[in-house]
Amino acid sequence: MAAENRDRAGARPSRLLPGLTGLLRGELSRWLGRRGLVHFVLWSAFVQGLLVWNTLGDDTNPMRDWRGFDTLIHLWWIFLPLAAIALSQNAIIEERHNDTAPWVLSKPVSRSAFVMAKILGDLIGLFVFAILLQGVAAYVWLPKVDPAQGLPFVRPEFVRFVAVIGIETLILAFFIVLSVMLSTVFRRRGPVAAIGLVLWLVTWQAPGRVIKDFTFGGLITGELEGPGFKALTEYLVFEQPLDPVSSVFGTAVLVVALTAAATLIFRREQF
Amino acid sequence: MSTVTAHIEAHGQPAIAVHGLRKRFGRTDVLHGIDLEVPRNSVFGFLGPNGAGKSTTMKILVGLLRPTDGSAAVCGLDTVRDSVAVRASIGYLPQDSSYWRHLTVRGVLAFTARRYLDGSRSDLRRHVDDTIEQAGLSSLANRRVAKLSGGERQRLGVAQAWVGRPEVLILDEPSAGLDPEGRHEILELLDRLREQATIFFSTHILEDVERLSDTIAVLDRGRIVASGPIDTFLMGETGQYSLTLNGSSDGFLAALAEAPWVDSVEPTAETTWNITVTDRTAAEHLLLRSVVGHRDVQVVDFRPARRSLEEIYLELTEATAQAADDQAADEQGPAVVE
Amino acid sequence: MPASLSRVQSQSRLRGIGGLTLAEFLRWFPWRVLVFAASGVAVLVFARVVWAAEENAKLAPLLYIFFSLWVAVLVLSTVATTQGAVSSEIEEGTAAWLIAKPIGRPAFVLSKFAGAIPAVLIGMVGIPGAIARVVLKRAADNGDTDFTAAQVMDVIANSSSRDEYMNLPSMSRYLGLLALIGTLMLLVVAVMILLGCVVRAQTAVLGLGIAAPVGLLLVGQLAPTAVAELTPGWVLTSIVDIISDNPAPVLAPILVTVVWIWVTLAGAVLLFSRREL
Amino acid sequence: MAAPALEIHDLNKSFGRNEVLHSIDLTVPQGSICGFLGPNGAGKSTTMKIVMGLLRPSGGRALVFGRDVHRDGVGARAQVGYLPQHTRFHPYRNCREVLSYVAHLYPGRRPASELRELIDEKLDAVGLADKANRRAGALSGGEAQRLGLAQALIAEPALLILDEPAASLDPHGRQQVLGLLDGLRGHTTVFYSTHILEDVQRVSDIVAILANGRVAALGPIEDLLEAPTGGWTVRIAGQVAAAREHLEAQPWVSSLTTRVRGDQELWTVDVTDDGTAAELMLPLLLSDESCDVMEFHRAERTLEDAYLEVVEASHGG
Repeated sequence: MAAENRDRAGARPSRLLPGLTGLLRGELSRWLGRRGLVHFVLWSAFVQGLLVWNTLGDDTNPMRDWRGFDTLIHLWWIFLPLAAIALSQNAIIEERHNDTAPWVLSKPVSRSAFVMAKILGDLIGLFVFAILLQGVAAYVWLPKVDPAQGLPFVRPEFVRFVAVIGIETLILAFFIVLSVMLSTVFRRRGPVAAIGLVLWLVTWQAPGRVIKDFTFGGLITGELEGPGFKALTEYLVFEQPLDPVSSVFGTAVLVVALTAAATLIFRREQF
Repeated sequence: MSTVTAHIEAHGQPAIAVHGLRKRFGRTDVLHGIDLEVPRNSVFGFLGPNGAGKSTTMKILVGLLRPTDGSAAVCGLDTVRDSVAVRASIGYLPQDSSYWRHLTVRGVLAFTARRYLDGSRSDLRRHVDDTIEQAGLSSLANRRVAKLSGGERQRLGVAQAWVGRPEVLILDEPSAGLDPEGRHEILELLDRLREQATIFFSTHILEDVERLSDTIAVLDRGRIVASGPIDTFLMGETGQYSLTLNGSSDGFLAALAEAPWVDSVEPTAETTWNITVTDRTAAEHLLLRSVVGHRDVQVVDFRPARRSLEEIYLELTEATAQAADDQAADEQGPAVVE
Repeated sequence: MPASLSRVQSQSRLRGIGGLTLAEFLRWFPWRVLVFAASGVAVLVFARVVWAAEENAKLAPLLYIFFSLWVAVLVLSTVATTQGAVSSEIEEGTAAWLIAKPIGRPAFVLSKFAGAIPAVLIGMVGIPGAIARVVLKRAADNGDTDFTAAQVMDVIANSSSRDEYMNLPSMSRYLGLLALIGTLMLLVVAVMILLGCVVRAQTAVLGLGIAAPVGLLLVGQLAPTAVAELTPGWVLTSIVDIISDNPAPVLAPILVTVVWIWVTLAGAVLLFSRREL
Repeated sequence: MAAPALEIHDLNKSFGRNEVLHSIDLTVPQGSICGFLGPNGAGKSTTMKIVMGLLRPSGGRALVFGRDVHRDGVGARAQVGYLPQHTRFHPYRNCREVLSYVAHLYPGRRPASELRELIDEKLDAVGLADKANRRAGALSGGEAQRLGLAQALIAEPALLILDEPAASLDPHGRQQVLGLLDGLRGHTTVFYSTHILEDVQRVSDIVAILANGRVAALGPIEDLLEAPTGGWTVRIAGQVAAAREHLEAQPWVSSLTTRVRGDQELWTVDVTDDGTAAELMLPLLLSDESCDVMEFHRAERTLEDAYLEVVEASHGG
């Protein structure tokens, strides 16, 4: 056993983010249990349920103005950030409150790996249950039904659909990373959730060119009143070019910057 | 003389009376109907292995958990029906105590005191300051709870249990995690309180129990396996004493062996003898006096041959563990046949 | 125990509610209240920026943008702030500390609500509401850039709009609007307290907390009127109607919601008194 | 030859203006069991946390098998199993899952079957075999402590750093843990803190005493226990007040401390002249017919006495 000990002691941890695989494995195992089941049921109910209701609804349906894939984009925009905030605000704060953070960090794992595992765990879980499963299901069934009123839905180009899924994932990533970053700054859940939620609200009516052209604000906002997710809807449903493309890059840059900030701040924390 | 009966006669109801108390979490039985009586103004040590149900019992007494069956009463009041009144006469220290982190030590105590006591603002403030000083917290009075170390927090824990001047103190491991100095301080503090309150405390440090308690009970796997005044545990039924002498002692020992209250005198080492007596009261009064009467001998060491509480404790809990295993084996037997 | 002190005698299940309420109140004052008041003003500024960007001369859109956004911000940030009111006290063990004292369990739950009332009414709704009144009035008066004390008094005292097509609500209507918003916020606080007594996981407390007002909105809009008017969704409908310059009742929806608040709190009290700590 | 398991040089730590550690030096050779003692707040946990990379040192450095814990934290921690003072685990995992989770955080892969065996072995070693599937959130304090020990052992590290491994354990559990540590002697270095001095006396090779942020004593345990104390212990029952006054009045009695034990009193009598005390004290007490002496002997020196002396001396210095 002594010899074995020495062997294992000699095994160098990987250079990049040591411990990430183990930590991520732990995060993802939560999604395989009850949490995954709850999310599967809730997302199916909310997204598919509202899609069905909207599609088959008649004149009294207040959401009758929305079209099929337009609705999908709208529902994603409403629920993805909310879920991301509700879930990720807790990710680090929970470990801090339960005193499990210092315990995990006393293992041969880097602090950055700890933060990245939180981000990736929530991102992968929500991507699978909220975006991928729901998107694919809608992609398959929506074009096959006759709505109660209006024209039948046309199946969008596959590439465009994949691109939209990518962009939704990016927006999801933004809210996850934002919440994680805020939770490295604040000790309490209140401010973390509040700032994320207010930001989400405000982007509904994003003013100013900078916000419109260089953040996802440009992709999801439209007119002041009524649903108007112009850019993404026009791109997906009406096959217009994506405008502005800079919004996508801007959001990606924000995600990277917030991730960097989160890891840097967390690296300085003492337990 | 039974101090327990004397106390009950003198003070009416016992401080704590528990009858047939059961507690079940899901499918696990944690307490299998325990009976317990804590006389007033006694210091009662509550022992038992981890997971035996000590904390559960205490939490039921302070109304944090509901009993599944049976009843518990504090100062004659039922812990479920008269929960608020019961808690008004209890000061409780939980195992992992936590307080509002934004309060200072004085803040916690002032808030707690006002839950129990009425009086003018200045009287209450003076009372809180007294308690702070008694608990040795003077230098920490304005420190925030979040910044206290484990030992300081524990002292605050005892102080907040005592600040309402309750009749009964229920302390779940009051000396856990304390350094030897801190433990001494807490034990001394409790020792001073014994005149004014009934103290019911659990611990794993048997030395503390030996130092402090009058009465003990041992809980194991949800059953009381032993209870009674601590002396009967430590001395056993027959009195045995160990005596070490200096000088020529043969003549004296021969005389001693003849005394009517002496059963036997046996050497255990070169100058040490083990003396078994039949009448402890007589021995306590006469044994040493009979030595001092002899000019040639000098007592170097005299003490009752007590067993350590640890020995007794381990025996008790091991015996029940064995019984439980046997029982489990019995229960499995028929199941296999079926 | 010094002779000058006596034991508290009450054995009521509300014993201790005074001290607990004061402690709750001090959690809100002053910092949280200031942050809420400041965020109300920030929403106002934001709404004006959006309004200006749209080059819209009418006041109606400003009213609509500000109030819809403000109510949403208030609801969500209150949900975020109060998510731990009960649940984190249970999680951290401070609830066990309190309940081991001679404090009635109902007192613990109700103090959470009572302590929040002044903060909600003054800090969340009152102060930003008053400031908004001044700013909206200025927007309605179109063009004045500086304030005088006399002007502010005039705005507060004078209830009618001078500009016919801007439709700033009359003072009484405006106060009614604020009362509706205040009632809604108190309901949110009560619901969060209830959730804290039921749900263990923090994520679920927040998630359900967010879902509850969204559900209310849907009920208010989709359910048949007769049903909707039995729910707190009526308050939301009234708020929307007032800021859209439609006639709407004020008192009735508030009364209905107050009943719901009591039902919610009663549920919380009941659940918490059965909770093992 | 090999680097010491743990080496601490001139380590400082301040929190704001509060200096917790004043340049600590400490070396724990490979294969030894070192008990780390000191009052609450002396800086024991702080020292351990710095070694585990949870706190940044204000000055100086710490090395684990020659690896700097600050510069190569991950490399250093890969050699260490650590039990924090207040162990809490993710409440949603059961014992087995907690151990598997921790095992995967260490470098080096094990086949699944081998890992399962290892987990069973460790659960058994700490006495949790029958609670393997219980959720960590439902463990009692002592059980959590055992799981904490198992997770520190799971990667079979060359150095164990344990912050109060026996706190909140019952006497059985403490014996079990001490037996476990004893069994590691030789191939695993153990550095552990505790307040239960008896335990240290039973299993340590070396003792380090930290007081006021300084190492007040370091060395083999026997060295600490040498000097005798000068007092006597008397347990007395009956009407004792007069006897006490009488004794206190004697010129050879320097101090008398009293502790009440039920209807008896326990005195510690410090004397200036031991011979006179041995000769005169007992006859003097017994001359009073209204009280009985239940116990009479020299006060014994324990590690506790030695410890208290060292700590007090450091307060004075």
